[in-house]
Amino acid sequence: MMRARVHITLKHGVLDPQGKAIANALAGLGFAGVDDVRQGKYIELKLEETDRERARAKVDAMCQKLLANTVIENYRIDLEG
Amino acid sequence: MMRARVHITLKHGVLDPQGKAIANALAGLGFAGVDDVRQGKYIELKLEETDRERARAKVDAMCQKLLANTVIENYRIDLEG
Amino acid sequence: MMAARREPAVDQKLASGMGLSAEEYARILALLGRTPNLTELGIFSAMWSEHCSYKSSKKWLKTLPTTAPWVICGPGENAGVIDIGQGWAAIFKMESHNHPSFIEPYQGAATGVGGILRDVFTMGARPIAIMDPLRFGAPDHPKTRHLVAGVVAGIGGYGNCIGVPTVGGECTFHPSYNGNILVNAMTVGLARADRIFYSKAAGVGNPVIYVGSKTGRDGIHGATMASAEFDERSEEKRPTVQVGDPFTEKLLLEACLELMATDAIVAIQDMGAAGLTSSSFEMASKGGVGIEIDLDRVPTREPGMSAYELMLSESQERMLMILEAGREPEAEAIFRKWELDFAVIGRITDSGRMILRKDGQLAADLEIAPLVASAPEYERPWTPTPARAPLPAAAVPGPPKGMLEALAQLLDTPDLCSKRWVWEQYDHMVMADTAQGPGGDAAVVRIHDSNRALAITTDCTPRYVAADPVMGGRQAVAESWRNLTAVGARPLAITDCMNFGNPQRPEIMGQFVGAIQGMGEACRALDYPVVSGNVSLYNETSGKGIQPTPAIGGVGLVEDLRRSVSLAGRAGLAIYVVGETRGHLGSSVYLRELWGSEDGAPPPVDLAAERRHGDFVRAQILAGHVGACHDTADGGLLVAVAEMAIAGGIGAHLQAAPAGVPAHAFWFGEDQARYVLAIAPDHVAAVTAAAAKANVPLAALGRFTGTALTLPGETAISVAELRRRREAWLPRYMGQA
Amino acid sequence: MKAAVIVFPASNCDRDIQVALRQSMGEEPIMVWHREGTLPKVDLIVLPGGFSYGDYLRAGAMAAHSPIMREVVARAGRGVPVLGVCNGFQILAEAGLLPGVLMRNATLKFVCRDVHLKVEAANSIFTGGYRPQQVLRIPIAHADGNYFADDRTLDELEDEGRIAFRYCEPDGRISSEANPNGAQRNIAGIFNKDRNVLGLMPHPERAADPALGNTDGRALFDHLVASLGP
Ligand SMILES: Nc1ncnc2c1ncn2[C@@H]1O[C@H](COP(=O)(O)OP(=O)(O)O)[C@@H](O)[C@H]1O
Ligand SMILES: [Mg+2]
Repeated sequence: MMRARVHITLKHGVLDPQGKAIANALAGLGFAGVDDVRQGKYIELKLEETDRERARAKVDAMCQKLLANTVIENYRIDLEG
Repeated sequence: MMRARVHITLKHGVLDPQGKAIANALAGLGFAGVDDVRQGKYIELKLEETDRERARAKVDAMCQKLLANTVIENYRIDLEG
Repeated sequence: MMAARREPAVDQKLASGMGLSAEEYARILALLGRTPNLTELGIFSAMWSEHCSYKSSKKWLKTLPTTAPWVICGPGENAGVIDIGQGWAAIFKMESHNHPSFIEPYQGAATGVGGILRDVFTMGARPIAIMDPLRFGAPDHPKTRHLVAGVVAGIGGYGNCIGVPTVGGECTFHPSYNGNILVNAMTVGLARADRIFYSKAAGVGNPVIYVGSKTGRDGIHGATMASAEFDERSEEKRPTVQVGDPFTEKLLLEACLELMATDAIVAIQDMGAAGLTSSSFEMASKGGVGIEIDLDRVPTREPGMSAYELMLSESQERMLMILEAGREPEAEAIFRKWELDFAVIGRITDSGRMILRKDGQLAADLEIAPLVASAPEYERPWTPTPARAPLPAAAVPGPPKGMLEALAQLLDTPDLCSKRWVWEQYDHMVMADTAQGPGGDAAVVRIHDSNRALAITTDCTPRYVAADPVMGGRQAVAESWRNLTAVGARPLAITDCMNFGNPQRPEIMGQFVGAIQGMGEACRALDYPVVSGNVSLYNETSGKGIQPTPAIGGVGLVEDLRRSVSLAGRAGLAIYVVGETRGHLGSSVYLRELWGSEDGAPPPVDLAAERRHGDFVRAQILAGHVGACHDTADGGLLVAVAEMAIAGGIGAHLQAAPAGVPAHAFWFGEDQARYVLAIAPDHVAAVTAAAAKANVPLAALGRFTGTALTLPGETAISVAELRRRREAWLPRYMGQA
Repeated sequence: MKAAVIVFPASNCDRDIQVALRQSMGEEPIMVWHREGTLPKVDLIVLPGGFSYGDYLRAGAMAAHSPIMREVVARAGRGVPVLGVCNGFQILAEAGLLPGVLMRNATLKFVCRDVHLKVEAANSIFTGGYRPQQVLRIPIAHADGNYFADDRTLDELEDEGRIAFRYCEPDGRISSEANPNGAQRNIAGIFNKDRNVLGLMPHPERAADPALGNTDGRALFDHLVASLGP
């Protein structure tokens, strides 16, 4: 068993409406000096796999095929276990 | 300037429709042996703050007030810089 | 800080990378008497692009009828405007977002909706309805499912959030769209007829105002602008996909309407394709004035944007306005209240020139009128589409297991199945004026606070257009007119979205020319002018074009909502068909779905008959003689009756097909100019007499009764079963059943 | 009676609620911009549907912190009736006026259609116009209507009769097929402890006009007006 953690973030330069709205809301709540808010996704999953290389290849394929929208998003995979 | 990374995840025991849908979709795509998929949020922001303690307290307050709904979500804060 | 930027040298190679031909580049050099700088070249390439200049299509578009006593503003503005009485105007337009939606279905479709909404509210209208004609590739193509899911979610994601109901559209499948789906979107809005806003700039000294979202590097293309050379810091290849922000658009909509209630605005135009370039040039050119812009004042999302990038960015949710000088503070207060950017970026001059400054330096200096006037206009060679032989009904076999089983089978196919899976993802009721939402012939949306309504429909039968562009063009217009008529509306005008392949191929250009000809004929015969539209060419991959698809968006007026009807059959009503049924099976759905053939000439469209039959049907509806009405289209009579039965939850007893027409041709033939009427017994005599007097063919088919569809000599099929079959295909295909 | 409708930046059912209230009240409700710090003296506060802040982050999360919400919370505490429809329900939950949260629909898709609702508690100022166990047909239109609370809270809601509406079959049966969004125990609407706050996902204001063919929502507004006086 291996645990994979995937971070999916918008590519540089892509508009992030959610991040923008959060930044405004934080300012409205009186949090000053907050900048550059970006919202992404964080996905955790367990894999029946013991080989690190194979596990990474598998999760990479999942990202390419489903988890990330590679036209506008980047992803990062961390493995553990 | 400090960079904060916030992970917001559903509490244990809260059903995660997004995670479940991803698990089903992965199975449908032929990825076998995937288990326990959970989807959370990942928020990055910059803070005009040099003191680590103060920065953490500030981001913690943001999470409590806005970023997370503590009825169903946990959060984790990582600071850098 | 800012990375040093080397702008590439301007030459013909660079121009061709931006889509300008050698001849066009030479024309630019001649016009300027010098070599343009990069920003200027970018402006030319945008303004002279197919998208902005209509260089391949203009000659033919000009032949369409665009006037009628009720037309307030025809093509040439952001949207068309018609007078609908009582001081109100309807403003509408349709547009394509085909290519972006293929690359990124969710965002492509969402920003398509955002763009067409802006075209309508920039003229002062509150949008009241969205329609979305969609064409996807073959269901078994590996990309199709993903595209359907993303496009539908994207349209809903934008329309639902902004709170404009999506009340109808189309969704069909054909392999010709495998590599080029069509995502068209139409918006209809309402404004007071004396409060329409135009894009003609005026008033030397008046300020040029930028409002909405900040500008980023969204959608900046041009092959040679490759990031490596142009922006050395960025490792990633910049996505050309734009992300929509419906929340900001909602704010922009409300802020614009609030400002429009004053008289501070001289001219306004959304920033759509080619952003600041096309909006500023179009506004200046319409007003015959000059504009000076200080690009350093444009609100930006990213540091270090160049003049080129600022002028060509396609960031969403932005508008350009000319205000009366001195009105800036009150306008600014409104936009600040809605938490939007507001910047005075320039002013109107009498120089006739576009002067752009950046970092204190001159970034472009172009004379506006010649740039617009000498935009290329091509008369592309074209060859007419060869006529197909008609296919006699006798040459098409009957269904192996009877009519009713064939019906059930047809209802369970991609094109004829219920599209509920799509429209349940759209808020089609928000604004609480939707009298008839998706699922009927035309949507009926009440004019708020009145008992009048607009009827709205979008239509096109691409297989007919492919088989015979002239007939297909006629049919698309006629079908939309019929759909409006079927709810009791008076059809008033259309918008269109001309989706075709590569116009540089004579056979594709021939399709375009033929379709325009047919559309024009139908518009003239039906008093149904074109008031706005859009052209989308080059819809093809590896030399294979899509089925030519001139999508038509029709708008009509329901004078009294209580007189409007739906297609839902009711117990006890007699079923009649208006129009002649010869049993035309060429290019029919029956032929394709049961026998796998797309052969044969499409059904002829007799425009005089269309007019006569439609006017008759409308008069009968308005007289209160009609309980339900449905036009017949794909799948023919039996499908139409079944749809009425399913909608009303009522069975129908049908009589045998008349002698002289093979039964399957009678029930599944796609002859045009027909409607199915459900008539209460005590109105039958009046309707029959009126039909005879108007020289309109009218024939009895049976009666709505019981719980099943019956035909003499066949096993009855329950309406519940028909509904189950009709609802099955899409959820099953999308993996939800 | 006086009513206030709170308008958030991307409320989009504010006019719909306004029309329904006007129809039942015979006069205009007061439309209050969310940035206002004060609220006029009113007998009823309504939070309409929409996408208050684009529903970014979580539906209703940002709106719950709008300046006006402090005042809404205070008034609710003093017993003023507060009605939240759809996004309004989400905001009430995020603001802590109602327990639980509204998560993404189990199908992950936005859904707009008529559903059937069972009136589980007709003993409130909002639902008193209905018979107990009456079945209504009312439209829904949301992407985040999947009601979640922990079991203890759910039991408490049941025990205290604070479940106002449940999704049901046309004949009133509570089934998972009738549940359009995965809400726990088919919950479509709940009260606060004092029963002066109601949040519900379905849109009664879209079912209040005979010209649109459905008036099952009308009694909710009529009864509020009857109870809160002329
Ligand atoms: N096929 C067409 N039929 C009629 N009018 C058209 C057609 N295509 C474009 N137009 C008109 O040409 C003008 C420019 O269209 P377009 O560039 O698509 O508008 P926008 O700049 O608002 O996106 C509009 O007024 C539009 O209505
Ligand atoms: Mg426009």
